[in-house]
Amino acid sequence: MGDAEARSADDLLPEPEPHRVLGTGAEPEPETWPELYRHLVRGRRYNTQATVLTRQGRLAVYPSSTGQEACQVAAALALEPRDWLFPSYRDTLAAVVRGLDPVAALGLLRGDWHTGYDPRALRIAPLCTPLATQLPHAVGLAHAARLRGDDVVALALVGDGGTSEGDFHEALNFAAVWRAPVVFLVQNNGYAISVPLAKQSAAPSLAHKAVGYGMPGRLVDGNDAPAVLSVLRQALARARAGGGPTLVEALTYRLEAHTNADDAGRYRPDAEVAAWQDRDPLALLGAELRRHGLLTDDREAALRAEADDLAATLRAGLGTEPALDPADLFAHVFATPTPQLREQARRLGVASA
Amino acid sequence: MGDAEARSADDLLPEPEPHRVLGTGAEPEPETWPELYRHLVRGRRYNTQATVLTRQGRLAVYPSSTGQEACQVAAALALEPRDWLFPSYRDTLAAVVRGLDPVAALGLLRGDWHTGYDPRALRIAPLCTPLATQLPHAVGLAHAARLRGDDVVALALVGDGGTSEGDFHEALNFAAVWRAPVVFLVQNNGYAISVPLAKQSAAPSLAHKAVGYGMPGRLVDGNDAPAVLSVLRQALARARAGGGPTLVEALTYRLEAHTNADDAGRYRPDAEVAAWQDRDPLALLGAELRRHGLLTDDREAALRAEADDLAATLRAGLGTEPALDPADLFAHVFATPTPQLREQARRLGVASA
Amino acid sequence: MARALNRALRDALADDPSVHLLGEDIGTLGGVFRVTDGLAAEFGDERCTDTPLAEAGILGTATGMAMYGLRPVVEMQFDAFAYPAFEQLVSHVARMRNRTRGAMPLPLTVRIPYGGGIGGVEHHSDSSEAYYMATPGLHVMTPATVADAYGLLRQAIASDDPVVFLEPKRLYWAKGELEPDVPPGGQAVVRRPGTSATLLCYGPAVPVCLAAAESEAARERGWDLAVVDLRTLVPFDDETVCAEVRRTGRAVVVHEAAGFAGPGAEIAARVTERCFHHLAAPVARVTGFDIPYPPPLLERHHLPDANRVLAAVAGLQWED
Amino acid sequence: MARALNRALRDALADDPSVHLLGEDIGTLGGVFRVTDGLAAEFGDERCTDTPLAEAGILGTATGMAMYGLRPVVEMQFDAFAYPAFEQLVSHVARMRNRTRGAMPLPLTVRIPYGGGIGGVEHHSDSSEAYYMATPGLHVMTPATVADAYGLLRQAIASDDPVVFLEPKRLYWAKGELEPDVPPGGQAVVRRPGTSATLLCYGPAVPVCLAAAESEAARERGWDLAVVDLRTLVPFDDETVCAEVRRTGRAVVVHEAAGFAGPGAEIAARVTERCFHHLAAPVARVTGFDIPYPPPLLERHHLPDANRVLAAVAGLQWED
Ligand SMILES: Cc1ncc(C[n+]2csc(CCOP(=O)(O)OP(=O)(O)O)c2C)c(N)n1
Ligand SMILES: Cc1ncc(C[n+]2csc(CCOP(=O)(O)OP(=O)(O)O)c2C)c(N)n1
Ligand SMILES: [Mg+2]
Ligand SMILES: [Mg+2]
Repeated sequence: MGDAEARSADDLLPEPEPHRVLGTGAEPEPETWPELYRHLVRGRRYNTQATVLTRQGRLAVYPSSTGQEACQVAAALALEPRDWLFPSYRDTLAAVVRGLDPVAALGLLRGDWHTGYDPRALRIAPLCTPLATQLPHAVGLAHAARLRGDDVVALALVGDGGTSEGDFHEALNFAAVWRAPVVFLVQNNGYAISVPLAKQSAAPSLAHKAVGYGMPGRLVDGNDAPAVLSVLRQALARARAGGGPTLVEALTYRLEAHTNADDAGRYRPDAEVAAWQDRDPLALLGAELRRHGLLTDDREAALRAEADDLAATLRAGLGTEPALDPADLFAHVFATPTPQLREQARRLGVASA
Repeated sequence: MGDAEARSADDLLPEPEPHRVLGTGAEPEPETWPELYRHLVRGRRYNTQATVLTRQGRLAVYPSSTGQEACQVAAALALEPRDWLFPSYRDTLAAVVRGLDPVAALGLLRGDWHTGYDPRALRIAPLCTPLATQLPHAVGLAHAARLRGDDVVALALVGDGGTSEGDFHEALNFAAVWRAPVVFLVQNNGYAISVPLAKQSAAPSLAHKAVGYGMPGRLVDGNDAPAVLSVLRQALARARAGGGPTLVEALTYRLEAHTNADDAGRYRPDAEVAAWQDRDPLALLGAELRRHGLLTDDREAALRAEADDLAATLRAGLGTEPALDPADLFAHVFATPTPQLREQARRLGVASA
Repeated sequence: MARALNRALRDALADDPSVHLLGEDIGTLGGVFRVTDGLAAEFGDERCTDTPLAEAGILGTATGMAMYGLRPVVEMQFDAFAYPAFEQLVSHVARMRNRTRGAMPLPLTVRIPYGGGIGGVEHHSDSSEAYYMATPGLHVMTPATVADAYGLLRQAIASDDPVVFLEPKRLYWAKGELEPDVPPGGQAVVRRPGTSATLLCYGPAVPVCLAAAESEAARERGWDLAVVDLRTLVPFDDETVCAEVRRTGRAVVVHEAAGFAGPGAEIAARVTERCFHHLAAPVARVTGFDIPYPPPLLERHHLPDANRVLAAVAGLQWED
Repeated sequence: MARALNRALRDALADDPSVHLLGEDIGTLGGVFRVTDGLAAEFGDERCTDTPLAEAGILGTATGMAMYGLRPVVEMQFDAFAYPAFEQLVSHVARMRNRTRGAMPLPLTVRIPYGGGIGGVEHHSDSSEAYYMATPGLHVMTPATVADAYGLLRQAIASDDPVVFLEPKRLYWAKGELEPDVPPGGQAVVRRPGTSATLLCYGPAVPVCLAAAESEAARERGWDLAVVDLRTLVPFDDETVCAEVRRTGRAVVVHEAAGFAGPGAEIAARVTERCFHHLAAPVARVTGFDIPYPPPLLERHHLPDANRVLAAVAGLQWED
């Protein structure tokens, strides 16, 4: 716009049908598909275990990504170690797949700290609760990296509901104007808590929003892990090469309730859930792997065992009360505690922050 | 989306070239074009006079719409009396063309009240300073009217810079989801104060943003008054008929500085201004009217005289100090003044609010 | 209390066709706290509307609806999720009447579940009342009893001015009697008379103060503590509050919000201005600390409890 | 003062390559108050960037830049136009360090021209400091002199914590000397010693208080008024302030912001808590009224002036 490079809408519009790999006759990739599957199995187990732990009061709450594991896993695996992941509150799993300690990843939801892990260690921004607010952070970080000359791309996750927030708009616009190396992945699971997509947007697809920012929109089957991985890798490569941001919409479904505190039966029919259960990302990839001889019963059993180990780690890590110190209230509010905070800590009878 | 009616992007994308009427050989409309021209002439005079009054200290500030009169006039004339206009801080003229007293319209900019006129009298929302914040108001009002069963459409004005705000996004999304009878007119004058469009958006056009909400986008030559009027009338008719909102982008130019306090020479070349002066909306329509014998020298002189009368009214109305009463500080903060406000008024030594 | 609020909304919808509810998940789901349970079913989607997920959009469109003459009641899902709507609230909702010389009043209620004590994770437990108190043009109400939940919410919806209606989350499950009539907003109520010192509180701190006043420890010390429930932070009931403080000569303000520049600052300052020579000791403040609201496992150390209230009472220079 | 701020930004950009300026119209135009004049030309668009027009986007992307290790300095064009960024400020900027156990500090400065007295139309004259003071995790600074404009802004940018840096609009044209060293933030400064009563103020109210203290009227009454410039609202310098108030036994807080739940409430409350028995009269407040900031032609009646300050001093119960 006023810019010789301005692309026409045709180049920016998403594909009419979601991109798919599984079931299309595409050649399997032995380097990636089994690894994807491994993480899907572990991821499902992680989700299930975490939900069980909420029932035991070990977690304050758990927003499960059961059913969305293909997006979670692909998002984590698509990135290079030097890249950055910006997860939302539902994306604990993506952080774990990226390498975050499975127990440390649950600080927020356990309730002993507001995340607490070091974002710089693995380049995972804090799990973000206020919807869409993490998107401008991703843009700013990616922009900063580019200003510094670093080969770093940011991938930011957001839900379908989150696309309605002003921050979504502002982030995408900044990204496009700055040509920041950032990719936005909308996990469209059809609901924002109880609110269905039809009450959230009247657009042909959420990926169509890309056009209004001058970036390409991509639509992908979010339960097809190889498809999500490949679309994200393309978008990340594009960003890395200086091509600017991409908006990717992945169509998926949250098989569990919004969180353990939610009653999904109030707002969606069982039949709908059942239909999506038939498109379980684990089953889809598992079947294809088996068809190509890349998954055997033994391998499956080994993966389940590995996943059980992960679950046991979770149980063990969360089985004991976390070490709590009221002095922590006053820690890290500022670089140096103010006289007022020191006084308050004293009043509470705890060591000064 | 999930909606049988969801339209494809093709139906929503704006025309590739801005819609034009003047110079296309279109038949003149004797009912409307001369009236448009009359208001253009009056409007230009209004703008010029108001700017002069800032120099004399009679107005605190005046953001002139000189050069954008075609949009201002068409916006006002496209509406039925029962409809609502939502102007931004630059759209005093549109309010005046709609019938607001030319002096009362300047309350905000004169500085004796924060607008002060009764919005319900002529269905003109208060001139809105925080950018894009008036857009959700227009959506809500249009939605309310529809809920009440009233045949009322709202037209909301915003600048190119304003489209970057989150409120723009949220308003358009609500409008589309609710199918509210509202039309958004972006007066794209190429700058947000000093910031050119290329730093504001990388989209093929601002009208392309419509697609992402599932509403049609229209692109129009904003200096071609009949074109703006016709595009707006179509969009308003569509909204009135239950077809939902439309986003209209009008390409225009602010010939003066941002306000009298601004120095436009700092950020745009004279040649650019001169090029747009050649596309002056008054000259464009005037020439076409003359070509068709719809404008004579006598008529032109009569119009100028009428415009001078308007200017004289302004000078007279703003020539005297406005009646000011410190007690007004406490007026209309609440329906009934709180005890605290009564006490404060007393302390200031003024009659209780 | 959630049920009383539900009832208030139901009755308001039934009594006045211009009342419309807007919010996230308030329709089919009935709200995450079930305050709007059943209302969409009874009054339809257009009276109780699930909006897109955008708080500025919700408050902004509600403002437009109020400009047309409706009486919107907006639900913000949690305190911290009202912040995206801050500009609409401060720059428009609070100013529309003033801006238009009274021609366009803005009868709009913003319901905000606020405060902690329910084990909420980050951003789910803020006490944001200081922001609203500091914004001229807004009424700020917050009930502490079931009766007030019903009564004040009805008053808020009936008000021709915008009201920020703060619902103490941890009292949602509190029980009590509905009463048809409660004192009007702007009036504080003495929940417990007392002669030794006056506890000034509102919302979630009221039960805490009552517990302190009724405690064994208070009795042992011989303290007969008055408890004043402010009910409405704007406008503030100077009369009742000052009368009570003058009576006892000692006062403690209690709230969950951070102390620094919190609501208690204003309360302490204005009470002192008005009752200076009746005070045996400076007005004390028992508040949340000046920190981001802590994670759920630590919140009990942050929240004022009866012990901290009593410690503050003990500090009121009784030796003089 | 605008020039001192410009100089501070220039020197910060020159000294530290991680400093980046972001805002609306701060590049080519040099800002609507010309505070960034010439900086884009000298340091390039990438160090002094004209952003799209979206305040949450500006502060949100700046937050991301700070997360990567840069030191962004954001300009909000006017006080009221910082409100769209409120959620980013409160929910992220103020909490990032805390959230990450100190692993991710957020060295970010938000410059906000604030206050009235310049004939600004609606939304151009808000005094919004109460909002920022009530948000734990933010430092809040506001200079009243040219030297502090330079010195405090340099300190703000060098701080490893986020700073809301409030620039008094009507002092932009004030003249004074640059000084290389000013006292650190968090420290109040006695601008005028005095023995009769202490005026506590900051930003635009400092010249007002000095004028009151130096006035004929004060001299006639025999008042020797101390003037304390707070300079930093968070953290608050209890020590200096209380020492001064104890010395005189009488205090008046002066600011432009609305009084109710305004900054003066906290100041009066904490001074009273700490100096109660030294006070001959309650701490008085001279503030803007509890109204939306008035239109320019009425603002002079709203803004505290020397007369109102002196009237408050007169009310400090001298008869006792
Ligand atoms: C700004 C903000 N508003 C409201 C909420 C409360 N909330 C938490 S999750 C949620 C729904 C999110 O839906 P979506 O974006 O589709 O993500 P999903 O939960 O489906 O992963 C809501 C409304 C919030 N976290 N942040
Ligand atoms: C929320 C908000 N941010 C910033 C401003 C300050 N401001 C006033 S006008 C303006 C530029 C507006 O540009 P545009 O939307 O293109 O409208 P135009 O002035 O060109 O008519 C800015 C930044 C404002 N009024 N509101
Ligand atoms: Mg969703
Ligand atoms: Mg413009």
